Amino acid sequence: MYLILLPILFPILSGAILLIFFRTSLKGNEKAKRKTLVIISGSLLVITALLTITALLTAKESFTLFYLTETLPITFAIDATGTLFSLLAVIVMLCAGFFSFAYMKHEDHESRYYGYYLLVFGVLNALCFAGNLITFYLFFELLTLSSMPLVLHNGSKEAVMAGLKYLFYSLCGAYAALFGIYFIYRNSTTLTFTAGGVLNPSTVAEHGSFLLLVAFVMILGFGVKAGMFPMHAWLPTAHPVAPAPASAVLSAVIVKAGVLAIIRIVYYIFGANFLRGSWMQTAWICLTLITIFMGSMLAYREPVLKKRLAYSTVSQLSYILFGLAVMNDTSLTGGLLHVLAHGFIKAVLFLCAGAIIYTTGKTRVDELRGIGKEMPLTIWCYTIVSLGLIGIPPTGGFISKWYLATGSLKSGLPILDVLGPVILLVSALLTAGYLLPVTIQGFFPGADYDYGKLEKQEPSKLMTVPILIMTVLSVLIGLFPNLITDYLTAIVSAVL
Amino acid sequence: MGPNLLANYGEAVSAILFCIGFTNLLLQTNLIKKIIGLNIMDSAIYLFLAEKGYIAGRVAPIVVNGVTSTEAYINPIPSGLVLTGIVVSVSVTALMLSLTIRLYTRYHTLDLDEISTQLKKEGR
Amino acid sequence: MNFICNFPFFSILLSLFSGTVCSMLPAKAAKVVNRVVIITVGILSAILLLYLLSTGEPFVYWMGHFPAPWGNEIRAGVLEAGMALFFCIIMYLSMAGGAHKLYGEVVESKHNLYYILVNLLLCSLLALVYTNDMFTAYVFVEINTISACGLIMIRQVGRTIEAAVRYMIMSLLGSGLLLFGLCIMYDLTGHLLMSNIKESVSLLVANGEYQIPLIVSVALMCVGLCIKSALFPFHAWLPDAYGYSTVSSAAILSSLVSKGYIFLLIKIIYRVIGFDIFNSTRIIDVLFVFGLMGMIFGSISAIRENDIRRMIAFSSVAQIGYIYMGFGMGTQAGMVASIFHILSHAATKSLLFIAAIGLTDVSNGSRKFIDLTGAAYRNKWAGAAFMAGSLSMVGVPLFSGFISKLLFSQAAVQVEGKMLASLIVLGISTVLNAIYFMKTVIRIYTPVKESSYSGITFREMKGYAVVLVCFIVLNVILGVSSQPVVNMIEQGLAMFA
Amino acid sequence: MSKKRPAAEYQKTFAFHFFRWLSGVKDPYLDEVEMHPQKEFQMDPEAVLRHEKEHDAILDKVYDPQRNMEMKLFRKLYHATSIIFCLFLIALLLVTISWLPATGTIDRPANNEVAKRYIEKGLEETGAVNIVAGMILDYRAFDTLGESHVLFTATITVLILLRLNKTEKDEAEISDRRFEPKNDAILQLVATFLVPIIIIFGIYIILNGHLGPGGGFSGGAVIGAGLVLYLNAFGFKKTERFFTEKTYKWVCFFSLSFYCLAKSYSFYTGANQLHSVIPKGTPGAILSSGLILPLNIAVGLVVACTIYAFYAMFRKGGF
Amino acid sequence: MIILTILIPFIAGGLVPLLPFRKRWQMEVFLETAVVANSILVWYLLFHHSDSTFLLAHFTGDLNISFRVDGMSMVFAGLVSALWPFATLYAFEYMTKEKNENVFFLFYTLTYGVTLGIAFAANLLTMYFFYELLTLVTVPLVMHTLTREAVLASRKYLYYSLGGAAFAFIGLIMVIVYGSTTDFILGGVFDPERIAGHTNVLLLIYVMAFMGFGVKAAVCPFNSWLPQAGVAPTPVTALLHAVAVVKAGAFAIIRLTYYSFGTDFLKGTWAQDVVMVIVMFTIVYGCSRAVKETHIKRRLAYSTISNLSYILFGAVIMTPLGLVGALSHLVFHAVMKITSFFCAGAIMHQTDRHYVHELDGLGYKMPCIFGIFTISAFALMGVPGLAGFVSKWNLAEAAVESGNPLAWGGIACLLVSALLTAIYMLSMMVRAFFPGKDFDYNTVSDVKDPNWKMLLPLFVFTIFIIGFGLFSQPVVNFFSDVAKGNV
Repeated sequence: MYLILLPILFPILSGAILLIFFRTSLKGNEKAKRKTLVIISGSLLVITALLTITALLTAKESFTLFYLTETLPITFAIDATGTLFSLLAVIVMLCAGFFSFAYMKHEDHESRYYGYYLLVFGVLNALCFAGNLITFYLFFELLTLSSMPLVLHNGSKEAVMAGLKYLFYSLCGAYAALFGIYFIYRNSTTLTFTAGGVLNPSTVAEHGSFLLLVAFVMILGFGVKAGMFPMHAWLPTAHPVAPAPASAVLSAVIVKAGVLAIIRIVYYIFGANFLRGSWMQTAWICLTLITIFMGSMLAYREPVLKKRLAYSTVSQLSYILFGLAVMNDTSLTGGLLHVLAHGFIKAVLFLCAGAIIYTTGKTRVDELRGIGKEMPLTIWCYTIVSLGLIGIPPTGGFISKWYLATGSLKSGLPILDVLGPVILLVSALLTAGYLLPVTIQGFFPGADYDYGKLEKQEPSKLMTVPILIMTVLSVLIGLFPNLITDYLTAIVSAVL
Repeated sequence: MGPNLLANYGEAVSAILFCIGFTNLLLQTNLIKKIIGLNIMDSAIYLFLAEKGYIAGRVAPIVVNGVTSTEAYINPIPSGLVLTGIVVSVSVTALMLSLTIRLYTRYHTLDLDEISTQLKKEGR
Repeated sequence: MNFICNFPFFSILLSLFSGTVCSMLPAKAAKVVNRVVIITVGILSAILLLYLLSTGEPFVYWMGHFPAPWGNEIRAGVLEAGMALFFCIIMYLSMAGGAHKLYGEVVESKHNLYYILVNLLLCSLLALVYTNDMFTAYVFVEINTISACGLIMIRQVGRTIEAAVRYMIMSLLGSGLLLFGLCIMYDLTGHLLMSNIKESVSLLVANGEYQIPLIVSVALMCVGLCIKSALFPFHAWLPDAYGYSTVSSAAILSSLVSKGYIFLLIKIIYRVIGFDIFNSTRIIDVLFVFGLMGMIFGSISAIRENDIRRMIAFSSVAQIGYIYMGFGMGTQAGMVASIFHILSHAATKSLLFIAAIGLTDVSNGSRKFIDLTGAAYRNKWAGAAFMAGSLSMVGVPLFSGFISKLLFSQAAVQVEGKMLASLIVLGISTVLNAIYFMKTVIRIYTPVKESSYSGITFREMKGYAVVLVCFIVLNVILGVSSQPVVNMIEQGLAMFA
Repeated sequence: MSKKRPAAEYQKTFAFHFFRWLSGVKDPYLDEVEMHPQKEFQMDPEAVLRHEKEHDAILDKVYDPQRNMEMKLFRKLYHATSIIFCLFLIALLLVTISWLPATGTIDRPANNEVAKRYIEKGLEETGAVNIVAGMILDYRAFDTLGESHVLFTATITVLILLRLNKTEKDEAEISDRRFEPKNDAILQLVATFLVPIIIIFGIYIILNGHLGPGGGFSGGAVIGAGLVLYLNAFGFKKTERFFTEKTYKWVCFFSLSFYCLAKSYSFYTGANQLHSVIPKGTPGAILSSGLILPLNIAVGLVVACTIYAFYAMFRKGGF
Repeated sequence: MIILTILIPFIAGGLVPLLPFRKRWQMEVFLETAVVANSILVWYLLFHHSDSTFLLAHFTGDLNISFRVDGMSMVFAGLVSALWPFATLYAFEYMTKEKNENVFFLFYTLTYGVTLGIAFAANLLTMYFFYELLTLVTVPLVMHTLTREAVLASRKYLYYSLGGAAFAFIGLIMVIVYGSTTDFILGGVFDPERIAGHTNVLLLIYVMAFMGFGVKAAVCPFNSWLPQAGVAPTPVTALLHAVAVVKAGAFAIIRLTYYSFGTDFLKGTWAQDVVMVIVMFTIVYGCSRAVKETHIKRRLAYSTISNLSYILFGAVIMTPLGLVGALSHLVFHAVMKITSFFCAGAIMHQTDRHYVHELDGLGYKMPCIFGIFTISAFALMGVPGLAGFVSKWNLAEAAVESGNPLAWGGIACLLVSALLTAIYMLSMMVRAFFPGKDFDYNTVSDVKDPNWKMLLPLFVFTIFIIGFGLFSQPVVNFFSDVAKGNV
């Protein structure tokens, strides 16, 4: 019963304690201090992960914590969708967490970072477990607030500005969503997530067209978090300045919160049947397609690696949203699959970029000639997941894109059913164009490259192991997709 | 226009005189001219009253030979009003003149506007 | 006939005679006589008021051996007696409050002349209040005008004399128009006594005779009195006259002289023309419009003023606008409001003038706002009194200004066509009032760091402080227990008819 | 083919800003959030003083009609409207007059019972042959009482305005001697003849006020004129022998007091329906018509003195 | 009893300059005792009130000064009396740096009485009377520092308030003339027969009166006095310009709308649309100005402007639910805003810093203050679980429920405003906690949290904020009872 609370409260409380007390209570020399901190945070992280998995396995019924007002309960429940996202979160958070123990050596205020990291973990769990819209909204806002310090962690002017930008964009989205919640509250039977929607049929008849607008506003709002055009601009600002593991978490998990939010409202509140075929769906698909293309283009032009990856995230997330927007079983399966695939892949990419920055301090792509010779393991991982993201079989990316494309074709939407796959294809080419240069230059620096300067400087185990683990996972998705697609089909068939 | 304009030619003249006086009092900047305007205005009213009291073919209301019949005399009331009015007019004229003297000895001009300009310059 | 019925006559004659007597007396004695006369007249009026309230019937009093259409008459009702009493109170307080300034501003040898003028002014006011004869009214209007002119220029600086000239010019224009209107009225009715004229007028109206001359005559009289009471476009003389004359004069002029004319106008409206006939003419609309304009423009001029006395003077323009707005509504309620405002404004405005002089005295005699900074700390009583007066002007509850505003608004609501205009202008005018009065209040309550001015203690100005307190009390009485006063006004107006 | 634009120009275009926003480089709104501090509001007290002084100076200029066009315009407008107003007034009055009852006719409202009674009973009730005198001094005596006090008030104001102090008086006397005629032989000779005649005539008018045309005011004015002539001929030195401010005061005081008291008595008895002890006398006789004769005398004295006083005041601010 | 609650502050305040206090603490104890006693009395009264009206004085005719306790009074009086003792405690500490304390506390305490007078007023005239009085007793407080700026500010405050009252007065007159009574009766007092044919005029007058009372509630375009009045000492700004005075304006509008003109008369008319548009504009306008403002207190003042219009927005929805929203925001915003103002005041008191850009790095030096400040910021933004969310939720629900498309637009305004709130509040927090990479902590080394007199009120208020956020149901239930007229 209370088990479901543990993965939420434990990291939040421990994070808060870390934040409040760790600054002053630690005495002793710097190194010992840091060691203690890392050990404590690491153990807390692992405990949290364990608690989460326990909760996922055992807790089945919903649990209402208390009532905000008589009609607004704070409820937690675990369902299949939540489990999916939660698993992704746990894995990425763990890996990135361990990566950061190494990475954060060259940053200040480590305890603050870990404190907020744990907070984010807890909030993410809560978000996945949220049983109704109000709970979801509460933790959605908290997620923004608690993850902002991760973005602006290094404290430079740009970082602070980027943090604020992230904050305000997200809040803007959250408030747009809140706008919708107000209306949904009136026009639905309950706010509890229920597969197939909770709209009150009588009011739907009355305010149907307005509710479509409301849905659109909500999707736009939650879409901010998911980097959907036109409110994507925070992503390329926030990612380059955040510490690499934070970027990884941000890009792999936190933005997925936006995806989760959209899944929740589209499939669990409004219901796909209500939205399918409306102008709203068309507009949404258009937006996603624009985002896909634009993100790829921008990434292609971008010289700074982390920023390039950020644009890539913009583009890739809209793959997922595209899948959601098409609203048939195939595309939805593809979208959900891409959640996992992109999560792992993008985490790896960012961690690799972090490793590169950590060891060489190079940030621009054109500086990375010969990097493959210096840190081959990292770049190999990079290359493998890049291929996945491009969608070359048999990687996870390929399968999800396949599902997306076929889903689109089968949807029967005019024009868009063909346009979608075309843009996906173009985007895939562009993806290749912006990801592979690193590999190519890294391994084949050209004839005039001075091999004499080259020295092998593979990063520490603490960095490479998380990268490796996730690379393997992403490959596994591609190799054994059926395991996952079966699971996803269960979800899809429930909601459609 | 009513029927009695020609019959009331005396009143008409007095009205025109009244307005002439009125305008002079209002517009002339020279104080003496203003006072003249004032007197014209007052006199116009006396003329008006005198005309009003007049009844054709009758004499002033001073009892002659003990005849106390209404048919003999004109209306005495306007005459009485005129008498009172004259005194008032004299008083006011005297007051205005003395004010003028006072202002003249101080500012050496009779122009009221000029006086106020001077005042405002020295005043603030 | 009850002996008390002689009281109006006694009051008029007493003040008239005291004027003559004062010409033979030295200044000190004249002052005593003046005070005694005002108090006596006040007491007489009070007794008369009580008597009238108890009988509830107005009475006429022959001036001579002959009754109504032939001889002069005066008439006393509740409103008349109340006005007389009120005028006496205000006049006494104004004289007492400004007495100490007289020594500085007027040559010693002319003091007795000053008291003569005050006595004559009182006499003329009483006569205006009590008279039942139009021509008598005209004569006493002239006395009023001349003595007011004398009060203005008793302090002989260039400004006051110029102001006196301007005042005289406007007044004479007004008198001329009044007299002309009177003559036409006489020609139409053949009467000079108010009640007789009224009968004839109603007859004429009923018969439809002489419509145009009648209206023109009424209009001429109204315009004449409006000019004399400084209604908005005719107010050019007012700021200098009120602003630079000696303070008692300013207080009396602003609160009594113009009010005397206005009261006469009320009498003309009620007792000569008849309220309903007056209201059926377009004249009330004109009065209404000019009243509203006066409210706005008077206040705007006051805001732009940099001199406290002139500011208060401009405020009078606005307040007279209020009164005419009440007339312009053409209802009984509007009239009651106007009369109440006559009282409230008289009580407030003289308070303000007298308080202002206390403030300027402790600021080296400067009247500019910049020098008045912190004056309220140097002369606490004057500061408090000025604040009370300002609050009343702005219309804060507890003070009389609030009640008159209330009455005006209530009256306005009942007049369909003029409601919005009057309400909105009332609102705006209150805002403007607030701006310039509160600006001053804040200014005088802002302390200055190093003060080169000397303060004044209570000991040095006992009499002055008492006067101020009396004024404030009067104001608050009017503000708190206004119902009896309003009842009295209504009763008085009923007696007019 | 599009031409390549210089960078500076390009940076001003909308497309540039839009692209910057699109690629997340700079947000047009949010990046303005972190602002530079505003300057704190401070008003220099000296500046305030200066400002107010300047304001005053400007006001001075504003009041100068030569320099202020607005004022000039206002003046012109004022004159124009005044003339229009005057013409309007003329028209109005003419229209009014055209509607008034015709002059000289009998059947007018003004010729009503009031006038009738004055004429028919005036002689009997007041004892005055001159009905107008009877009317103003008995029927409507209150007006007349007021009227004489108008004159009194005017004198007081003239006194206030023009009466001089001791020192000023001396100066005025010197300048008076310099500018005014004196010891003019012709004038003195004529005056010697005329002044007594004028004064006697004046006295006659006063005394006959209730019997024929005339009365206190006109007689007094005539006497005053005689006195003025005398003064002009012989100068202040001579007149001061019999007429000083004190004389004036006492004369005025006694006359007006008498007037007041007498009329008070009359009013009081009238109003209270008491019997008045004053005898009416035989109509037509010099000693008749009750109080009218004494009142005429009192008024005559006052007016004579006042006329003289006005002249003296105007001339040199004293007697 | 009612009159006693109004009189005690008057007497206590009046005694402050008169009694010969030797030491400062004596005065503090005296005043605090009086205020606390009065608050207890008020609360006692709230729980044991009778429905009878207490008549104090007759003005003219049937116009009188009388007092009564009804639901609205309970809300407002309860709020004021709960906050005042704490605010006084805070003021003791804050005012140690200022001069003329006696005068300050005199008027400070007088204001308490006057505010209660507004709360307990039984009819429109009484409320108007105390409303005017409130202006007058608070002007000396604004003017307290006597700088030129303060004088100008108080002048402006005075003009605006009195001018507004003048227009509100017109509304009063309308109620006197067209209403059956001036007493407050839920649902309005207009006599349907008398108002027949005057509807449009009455609506116009309503708009005017709304704007008139709205001056105190800082409705655009009459809001500029409020930021300027921020020159007053912080207890004044906090208590008066975030709670008592401005809330009195909002309170007066609610009284006018629900208890005098009546919602039946107003709902669905153009007047409602007009005022709603004005209010919506103010919501957004206030926030935008706050974002642009760099002076902390002025920024908070602009925030107040916006938040007051939330209340008014609830009020002009003109449904019981709207009233619930308005009331809840009335109470919750009071708590939130007083907290943030007190934090700002504490910062200014401890560090003498007045501008946002000076806050760098103070966060860790004054953890209590900034912690509380952050919580209040979150509450103002409407983070669920804190007080602000509940009131916004109620407001939005009322708007949705009303079915008025304009009100739906109002929700959008609320949310835009929430976003802007986040911007202006959080940019301060970010500055304080994350001062930047090369920030020199030595510049703030001597900064520390203030003493208990300042912190105690803040902690209490924080508990209120969280408490209201989590367990708002009883309070909201009470509000709905009030809105339905069950109290």
